[in-house]
Amino acid sequence: MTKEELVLLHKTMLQIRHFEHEVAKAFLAGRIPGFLHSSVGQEAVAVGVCSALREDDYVVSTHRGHGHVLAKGADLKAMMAEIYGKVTGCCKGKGGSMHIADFDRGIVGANGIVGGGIPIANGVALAAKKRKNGQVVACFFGDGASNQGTFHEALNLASIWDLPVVFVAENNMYGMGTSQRRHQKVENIADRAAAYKIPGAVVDGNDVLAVREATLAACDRARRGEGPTLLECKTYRHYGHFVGDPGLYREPGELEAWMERDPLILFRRYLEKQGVPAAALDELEAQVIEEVREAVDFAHRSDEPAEETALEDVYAPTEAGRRAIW
Amino acid sequence: MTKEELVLLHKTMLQIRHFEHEVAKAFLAGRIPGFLHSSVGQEAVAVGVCSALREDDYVVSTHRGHGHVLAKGADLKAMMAEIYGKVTGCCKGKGGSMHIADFDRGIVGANGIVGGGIPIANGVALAAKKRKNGQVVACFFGDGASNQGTFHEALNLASIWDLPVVFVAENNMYGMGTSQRRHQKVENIADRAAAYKIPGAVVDGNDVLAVREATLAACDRARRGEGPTLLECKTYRHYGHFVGDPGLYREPGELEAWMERDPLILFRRYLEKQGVPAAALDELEAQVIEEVREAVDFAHRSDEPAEETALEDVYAPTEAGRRAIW
Amino acid sequence: MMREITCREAVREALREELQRDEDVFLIGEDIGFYGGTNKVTEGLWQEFGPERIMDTPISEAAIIGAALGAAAVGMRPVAEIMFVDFIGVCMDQIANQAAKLRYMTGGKVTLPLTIRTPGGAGRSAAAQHSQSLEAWLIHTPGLLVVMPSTPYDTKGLLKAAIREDNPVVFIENKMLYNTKGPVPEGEYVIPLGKADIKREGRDVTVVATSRMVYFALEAAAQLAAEGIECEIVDPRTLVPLDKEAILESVAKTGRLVVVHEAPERGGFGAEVAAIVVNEAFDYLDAPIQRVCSKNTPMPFSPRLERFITPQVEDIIAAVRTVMG
Amino acid sequence: MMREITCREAVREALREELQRDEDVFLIGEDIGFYGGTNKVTEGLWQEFGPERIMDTPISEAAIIGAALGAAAVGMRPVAEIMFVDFIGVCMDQIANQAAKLRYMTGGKVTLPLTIRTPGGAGRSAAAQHSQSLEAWLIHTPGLLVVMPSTPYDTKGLLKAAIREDNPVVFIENKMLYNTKGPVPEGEYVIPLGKADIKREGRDVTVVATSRMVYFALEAAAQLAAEGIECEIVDPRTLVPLDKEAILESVAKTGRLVVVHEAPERGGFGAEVAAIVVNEAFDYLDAPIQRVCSKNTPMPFSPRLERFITPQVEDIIAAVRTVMG
Ligand SMILES: Cc1ncc(C[n+]2csc(CCOP(=O)(O)OP(=O)(O)O)c2C)c(N)n1
Ligand SMILES: Cc1ncc(C[n+]2csc(CCOP(=O)(O)OP(=O)(O)O)c2C)c(N)n1
Ligand SMILES: [Mg+2]
Ligand SMILES: [Mg+2]
Repeated sequence: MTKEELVLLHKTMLQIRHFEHEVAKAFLAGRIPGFLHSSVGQEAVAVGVCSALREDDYVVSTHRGHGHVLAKGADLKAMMAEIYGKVTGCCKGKGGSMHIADFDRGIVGANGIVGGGIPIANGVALAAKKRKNGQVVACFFGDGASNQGTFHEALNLASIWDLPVVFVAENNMYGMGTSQRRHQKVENIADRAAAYKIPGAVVDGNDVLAVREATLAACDRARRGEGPTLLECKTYRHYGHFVGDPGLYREPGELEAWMERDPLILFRRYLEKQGVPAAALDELEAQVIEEVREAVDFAHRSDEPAEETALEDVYAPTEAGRRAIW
Repeated sequence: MTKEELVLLHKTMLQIRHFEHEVAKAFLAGRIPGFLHSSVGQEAVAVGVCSALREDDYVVSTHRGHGHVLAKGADLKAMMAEIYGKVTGCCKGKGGSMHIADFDRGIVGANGIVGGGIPIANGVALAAKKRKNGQVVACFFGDGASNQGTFHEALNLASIWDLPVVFVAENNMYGMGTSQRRHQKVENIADRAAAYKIPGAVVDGNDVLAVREATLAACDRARRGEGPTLLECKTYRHYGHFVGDPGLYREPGELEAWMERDPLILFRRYLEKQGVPAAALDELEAQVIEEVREAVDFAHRSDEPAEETALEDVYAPTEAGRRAIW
Repeated sequence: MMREITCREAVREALREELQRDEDVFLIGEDIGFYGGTNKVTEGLWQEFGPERIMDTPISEAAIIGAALGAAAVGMRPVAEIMFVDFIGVCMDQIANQAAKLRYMTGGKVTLPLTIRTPGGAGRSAAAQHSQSLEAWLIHTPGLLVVMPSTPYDTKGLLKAAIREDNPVVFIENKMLYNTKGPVPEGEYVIPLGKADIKREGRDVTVVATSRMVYFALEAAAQLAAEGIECEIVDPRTLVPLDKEAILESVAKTGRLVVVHEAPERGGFGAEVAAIVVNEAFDYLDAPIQRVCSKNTPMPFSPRLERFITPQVEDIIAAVRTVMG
Repeated sequence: MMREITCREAVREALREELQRDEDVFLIGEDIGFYGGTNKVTEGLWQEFGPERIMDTPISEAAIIGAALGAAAVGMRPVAEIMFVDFIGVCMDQIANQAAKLRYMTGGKVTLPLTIRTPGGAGRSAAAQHSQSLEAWLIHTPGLLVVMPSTPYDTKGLLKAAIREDNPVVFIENKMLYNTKGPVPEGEYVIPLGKADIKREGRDVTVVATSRMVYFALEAAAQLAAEGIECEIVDPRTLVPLDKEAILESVAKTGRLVVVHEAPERGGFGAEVAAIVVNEAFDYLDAPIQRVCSKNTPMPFSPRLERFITPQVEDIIAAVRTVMG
């Protein structure tokens, strides 16, 4: 990778970080409705995976999906506006934080149902396989989701059909307040790959380059028609389960230890070692902050959707669809 | 085991075999409503497993469950009458072939939903664990069922709670017309035990003693509070998926090869080697045939349930239950 | 004279024609390939179109619906088979929270040309887990279209429309009708979703009946005609969208309504029809609306009990007599 | 004066009392233990009763229901929590094909003293997959009892009854009511399942309202009273069994009916009420029955859209005015 490419990874991680912080702030200030799952601390997974994808590849995301979709190229403003519930949002204010989607950028959608997206990823991959266009689907899900029935059914199907999916288990050590240790006995989610006779790999999810490398390998395999990979990225969320959760279930010292392995700190250190000047990185960050502020501003100033729009988009506007709303 | 005990195993297998044959005959003659999944060829699994259980242990069965419940001690007559849809049936004619249950004998129930019983087995085992009474649950399911989400969720839960369940994967090589090779890549279902960090074992499902030994070991473990085991029994069904299915999807020669390994032939040979006289075994078989005929007769002569009984047993007869039928 | 084919053949013809017509159409389900489907509906299609168009799956319904809907989301036109409607319980999230809502949640960014075919109904002593009629769950799930045809003609034309439709459609066949014959023209035709069909005209009582109950209602009407009572049989054919106009027009004429379906009465589709009519045609109603439905129990195995629980011709006749006063 | 507690506290008190009273009672669900539940309903119970009575599970709803029903089948009295009613989609088979039917399929051999608690409803901009009201699926599933309380008093008394009940009960709380206060006596009491409560008496219009809509209806009634229109608010409290008599009696008095619920109108519980009333109280009805429900869409995220989709006090007022003519 060139230095510019490396810096771009950092920039995307910064975007996610600041996006999430601004969103959390706005939420706590009562400007964002609903509830929020922050991905702060997990940026290296999103960016490592998505940087390994082609533009026409797809991601399937989760309730904790801001990072995934930003890394896949979602428009900052449209996304922020969506989270604010505004008409300018990428889903016209109908989806919100848990349902961001942008098909033009290969973002199939976040999901409010734990494990709900995994079977859908297969379908997108199946279409790619049928069309022989070399597209790959990166399917994110959490450690908690790896105990849902859909995980099992979908990995088995992808396995027997050799579907081009990279199953990214984003293991942030907790499903809500339940630590991985308490919700499954396997040490690694990737150990479950054996149940489908597909490759499983564990990477340091706070090391963006390691995630990227592993994803590239899995994508290569998928594009060669050799089928899916289960890639586990070990990471940690700095916020609680949702913004506002005090995270009382954490072990003492645990958060602090992970903060020291903050993916942004690690990667900045790496970049500096590679000779990227600290000042350039500071400027980059300032630029990102400004960009995110503009998105907040855009969202803030945008209008709420008009009431009647609530009746649109239930059905595609076919003759039957138009009559089905009755 | 004493010779008597060994002969008893054989007797139970013969009961199942002749029960299934009579049931199939009656079905093809139009005397049994609905449809039927025959367990002929799989008797050693049912008998091997159930002979390892205590009387107060439980079995959770499947759509192909006649063998399991007979081996657990279901009454031949009440069961036959149930399959005939008669009021004297163990479920008063409301359940039929796919829904045999007899709680007094630890038979929690067959199930028409593939994989539907697996989570329920956990619940029965959970109660046993809470009551510390040493009871074990043997939970049967097919190779096809091992791709259902419930399999995954239930094995994971049993694993983390160390529930006293023996998960018996009855691998008869097909889920309906789909061979195991086409529905999963793993060679052994038992390979999936690793996904839950529980022991997995593969046994020859046509060898009743091997099944019994493996089950005893799994039960011991369960009773010691060490949790579940995934026990795969490789076997084969002689009939098609249901009675009437010509089984066109079988490989040429496949059925014939398995017929040579018919569990009843194998075990009879073993018994004779152990010095059980052929004549005694012939007599035993004649006796079983007579017993089954009596059951058929009983079922045949029994009455259909009265219409009004259709409204009973929807709810337990509490005040609310009585009013809920409206 | 027009040729007669069965509902099974009607489904198969519709599938074959749409598979030929559009490369994006494919079938996905359990043993629908070489095996031909448990109800033999897809027999021969695997041989004709090959395993890439007729896709056998493991017994994993959530994975089936997910795969179909994911493919639909990027422009394929899958037809998923759920072997029996009873099994939607294991994939209800994929149907109701994913397929039905994905377009809405994304503000219209996704179009889901997805068809889910599945047989329902009692009559074969298949007991509680293989005999249900679950259309009420589906009509209560905004985002889905729901079709429930009765005749081979309707089956073929509506299934072709469903496959060409850009919205998720649940297409509920009836297992007892697979062998039922009826006239179906040789040539291609499509029946638009959302148009009821008057299966018999009559001035005295409107009978709204779905799926197999259309035949029962026709039989009842024939018997009642002998007494001089003329029933008008309205077959909605699609429950969502519902051809309310056709129902209301008929009630405006007859002033009396009987609704017949095989699902249990409580919370069934018949309640919706009654609620619409009492709201929109109140002044036309001359008598209480009667529902003829299955009793509020699971389906028993015994044929005698099954018959007792489910609506019979004589029940329809009795209900019509009641509304005639 | 009687003390006031919230619905959240009412649920917790009912759980605590039943846990104390009966050793066979235990709770099972996701993060209901140390965490106290996502809605903090079970807070403190883990500390009080320990992890064997308050059981945290993985995120595996089918396994949760299966474990609860299996334990119930052998005599335990589990109370399972499904974090939001929207998630019944992933365990609908265990609820509707297993729990609801097991007793029937076995000819009465099994008794299932199982309670499933789950919150429903909109109002928090939780969007399409966290805001539903799915009671219609459940009332259409014979074998289940369905409870939907509104006040803290009803919540506590009915939940205790549900836990003691020998049939599977789905107990649907409303997330917007968790902080709603109301008088609840200190002492022990149980409210039998299947008895409606008249939340306000009135002679002009019967308003049947469920869950949170009871409060909206009361507010509407207060405003309408100023115009001289007296609404009688009937809160069924349990949908199965339904206290039909209470509803019919009220309609016999008022001659007018408005049904209010938060689920989408199409195929909702309101249709069932309308169908019952038009059948059994036809001669008493002086006006078309009106339903005030959510529109037939998934729930949108935007607060303005959510408010527009769901029934509001002014919608109830308008409906009452309509039936008053
Ligand atoms: C089927 C289902 N069950 C429960 C929930 C509630 N819920 C939302 S996120 C979450 C935790 C998910 O944990 P994990 O998969 O590890 O993802 P993470 O939140 O850690 O990113 C839970 C229990 C849900 N949304 N869907
Ligand atoms: C959820 C569900 N899907 C599909 C079916 C239809 N079905 C009944 S048995 C069966 C095959 C089951 O295969 P397996 O688990 O291997 O058991 P076997 O029949 O071989 O004993 C199928 C597909 C069902 N009953 N339930
Ligand atoms: Mg997690
Ligand atoms: Mg099998």
